[in-house]
Amino acid sequence: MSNSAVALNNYLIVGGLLFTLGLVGFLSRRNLIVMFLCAEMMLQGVSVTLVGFSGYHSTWSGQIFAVFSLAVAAAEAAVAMALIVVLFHRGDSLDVSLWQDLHEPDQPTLVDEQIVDEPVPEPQWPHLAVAGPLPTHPQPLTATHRQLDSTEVGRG
Amino acid sequence: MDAWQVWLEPLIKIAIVIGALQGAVAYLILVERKAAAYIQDRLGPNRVGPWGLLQPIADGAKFLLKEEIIPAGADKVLFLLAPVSILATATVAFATIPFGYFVPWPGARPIELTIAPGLDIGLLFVFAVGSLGVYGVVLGGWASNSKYSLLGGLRSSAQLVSYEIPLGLSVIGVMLLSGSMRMETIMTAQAQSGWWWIALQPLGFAVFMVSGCAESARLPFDLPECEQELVGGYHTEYTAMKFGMFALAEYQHLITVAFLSVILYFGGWHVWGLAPFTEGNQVGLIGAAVRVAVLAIKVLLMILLFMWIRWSWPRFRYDQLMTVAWKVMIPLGLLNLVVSAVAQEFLAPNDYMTRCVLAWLAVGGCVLYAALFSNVAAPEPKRPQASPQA
Amino acid sequence: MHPHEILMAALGQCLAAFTGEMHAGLAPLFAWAGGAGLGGDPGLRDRLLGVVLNRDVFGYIVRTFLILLPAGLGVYLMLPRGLPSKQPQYRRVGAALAAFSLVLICVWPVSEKISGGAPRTVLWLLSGWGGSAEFYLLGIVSLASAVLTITSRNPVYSALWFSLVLLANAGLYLIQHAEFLAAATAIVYAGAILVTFLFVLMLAQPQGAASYDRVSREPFLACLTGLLLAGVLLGTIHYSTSVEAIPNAAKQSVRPTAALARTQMTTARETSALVDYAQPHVANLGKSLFQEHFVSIEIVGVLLLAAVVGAMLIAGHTSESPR
Amino acid sequence: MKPDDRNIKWVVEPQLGLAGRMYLTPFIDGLTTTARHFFSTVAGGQMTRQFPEERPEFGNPLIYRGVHRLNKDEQGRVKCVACFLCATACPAHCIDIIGAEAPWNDREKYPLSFVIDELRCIYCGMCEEACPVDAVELTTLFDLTGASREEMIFDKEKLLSVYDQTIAQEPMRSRGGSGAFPRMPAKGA
Repeated sequence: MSNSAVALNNYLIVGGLLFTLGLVGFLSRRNLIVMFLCAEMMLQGVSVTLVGFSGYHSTWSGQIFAVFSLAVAAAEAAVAMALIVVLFHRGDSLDVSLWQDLHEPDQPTLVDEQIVDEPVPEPQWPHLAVAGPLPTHPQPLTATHRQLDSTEVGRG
Repeated sequence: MDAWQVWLEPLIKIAIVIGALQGAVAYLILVERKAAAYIQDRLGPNRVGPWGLLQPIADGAKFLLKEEIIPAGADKVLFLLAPVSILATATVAFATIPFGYFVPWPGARPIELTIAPGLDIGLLFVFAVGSLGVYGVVLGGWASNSKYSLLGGLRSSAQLVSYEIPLGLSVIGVMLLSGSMRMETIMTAQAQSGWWWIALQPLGFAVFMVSGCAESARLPFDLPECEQELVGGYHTEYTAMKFGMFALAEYQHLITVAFLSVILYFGGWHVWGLAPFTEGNQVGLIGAAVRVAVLAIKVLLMILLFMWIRWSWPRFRYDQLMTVAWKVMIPLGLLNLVVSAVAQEFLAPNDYMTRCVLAWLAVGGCVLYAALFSNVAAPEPKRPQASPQA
Repeated sequence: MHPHEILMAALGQCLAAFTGEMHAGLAPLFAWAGGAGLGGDPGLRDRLLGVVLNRDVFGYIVRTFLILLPAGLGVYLMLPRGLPSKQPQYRRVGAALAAFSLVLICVWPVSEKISGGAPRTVLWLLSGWGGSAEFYLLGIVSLASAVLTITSRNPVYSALWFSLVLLANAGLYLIQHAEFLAAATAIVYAGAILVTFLFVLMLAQPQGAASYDRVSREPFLACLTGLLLAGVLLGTIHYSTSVEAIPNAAKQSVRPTAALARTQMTTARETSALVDYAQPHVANLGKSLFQEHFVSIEIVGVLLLAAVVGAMLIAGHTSESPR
Repeated sequence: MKPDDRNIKWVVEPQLGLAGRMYLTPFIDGLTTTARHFFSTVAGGQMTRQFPEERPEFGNPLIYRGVHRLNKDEQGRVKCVACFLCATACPAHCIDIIGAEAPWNDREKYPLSFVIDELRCIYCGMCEEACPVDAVELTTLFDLTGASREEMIFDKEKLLSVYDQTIAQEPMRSRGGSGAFPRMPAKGA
């Protein structure tokens, strides 16, 4: 096995694994944008393979193919983005299973599993800074207007 | 090559470039503050050291010593990653900025004053790295868990992505003229022809300057962080050195744009009359020093121009910003590209005079067209129904 | 046959292949164990052993399956499955399994017959570590961030990990002297497409993870599909690029080096297009692009125009659409 | 708002010329303006006031609202009669008064403690307006600094010392001059 063949082998392996991972993600994830990213990852796997072949054959063809696939990916991204924006506006959600009534009539419907709600942590509201400590009174008094104020204004 | 040449030499270059860059940024901030002060009839920083010369050190110490705050609800990882990423991309862009190479003594191996010499896509590399700088802005805006930051990040990502297109279009003319994307080759081409490309690419230069201003978010285009609307934009929530990193990156972007405009349009290290020192590929120590000095002076002048612009002009409104990008700058860039390509195809390679005339004719045509048909800047003034004084 | 039995059989085959390659002495034992799952059919067992020991394409695929099995399991464990709260131990175990699989891919030794005596691995640039360190680094970064892309619960993190995939791939392109492609990937993909998607993501989901990001559709079946695909792909790649597996007649068609390719195997037209790394790269790429693929360029231009117009048409109606 | 109101001055937007519509003349105008200022400043022309060295001049110190002071009467006693009008008028609730039986004959009460939180104060001058005896006044001291919040809470002694500091430059703004509160008939008298 020669150097270039091994290099090709390596690129094919990485490309194939990227393609596979993209496939797994596309099949399993439900977020439209993540699904799109996974599709792009499959394209990346193909690009890696093409570049590997380009280096192996010492020609430009592989790279040029990859450039074209890049351009196609850009076009795809533009259309996919537009579609995702429209779908988001219609459903107020990026969940792809909202649109499963587009499937063929004999296909089973995906029933959502019971998702356990994650406990949402209490929001931490900022504390207002204290404007200044109360002055020390020369003698204790029963009730001054300041004490009344402090209940009203929430000072201290 | 020896091991030290492989590893040590780039490390030394990297250290020199980063050190020089940080120092330059620190003192450019002082220069900008002084310039702004003079423009506004003030004196500027003058308390720390003579003429305020130690002010950058004091500022740096302040950046380091201030309290680090991570806002509640912020995504900590991304919040910390954002300034690092923006500073890293801003710094990496300098890897291909060339300072020429020289022979330290006769017979020695020439030393290239570039971190990554011989990258064939030099210019494209700068753009690629620059386009990654958007991540810092977007992440900083999103991770801060603040509306102002989010709005700033969104604005800025739209702005940076939009202005990348005219920026890329504007330099294609230069690439065509020089026949390369390597910055060394571009400078050599200008030195050999005796023309600076500003004369042949006035339209491209105009588009480049505007887009460069927008890419580095300088004042006519500093929508991402405009204080009046967004407090501080994407770095509203950042404090201490994290904010300092954003500031550093901003200035490094400015320096990058200045370097690029000098290299692409103002002949790089070429000056008429200094040719004996800088001629040829391999120069001695003096030649290298002259080259670096000329380049540095030109870049400094360019940065001063940017500062002058910053304190002279008001900010664009957001729709004006987008209008300028998509309806003005991209068509102008395309026109420049077409004119350059046609000239390159049909003219003799050394017929620079005709190219120059063509290019300026194109500018004149644009001015004429804009003067006759432009209504971008002149909306119908809104008046109340009843006439004021009848 | 019951799916359970198929699984047992497959596991047995994997074990058999695993051991058959490395420890031929133990192979019958495991093959028998595998065969036992099928009811102790000696004929089947022999056929399995034959498959394993003959190292035909099926044997390669089976061995590849074995290498990839932890990865598949790991990805399954790492995928969001609607577990009650953050359960990092699943993700950690999954990540460990996937990493183990990655390590296996990197260091799993090829038998000496195939490699020609030198200690070599499945994924190994034969020039040695000096030339391959960058590849290893970038490839591992690429694959690991790909796994994290598809398993992150927060889509923003998914997008960021995908940007890392892109950058690592750009590095891989650089190793193969595809400089323009590397820069174009960084500019177009990472700089524009991904940022735009981050933009939409941040507008649509400013809170980060939503409920549908915490569950997957059929993660097990998806991982099984991926495992099958990857196993077949990698096994075939491995088989077809190993010299031993290629018959003598076909061996001639393998072009060992670029130099040999230049002298022997190329037509005149290909020779003109061969890559000479001493020449300016981008200029030649452009020449090739605009001379030999000119029509394709035009078509891509039209495609991009159509995409832009279509995108504007589609997205332009959002304000009027009923919500 | 009526469009034909005499007091409204309608500004007609200047019509931009050809170059103006292309932002050219505004940009060049801006650049020349800033350049002119730059060079005139470098040449030592008009400059902003160099604050710590040069103090600002107040056009009318009587209407400037800076740090408070507590005025004294001719006998050097605090003028305040602890009527709480200023504390009531204060929109920022920054005045804290503790009144006590006056040891003097000309009034019933005097402030045992009179505290103004200068950080909380918004310097609106309502206390000055409200004071019936012109005891509390706002001076022209504007550069108030301190190292702690406690330092910025002015008590009676501090407010009186502000009076001592500023009385030379700023005479009392009181209309009558003596400023004595008209004596109430004594209890039981």
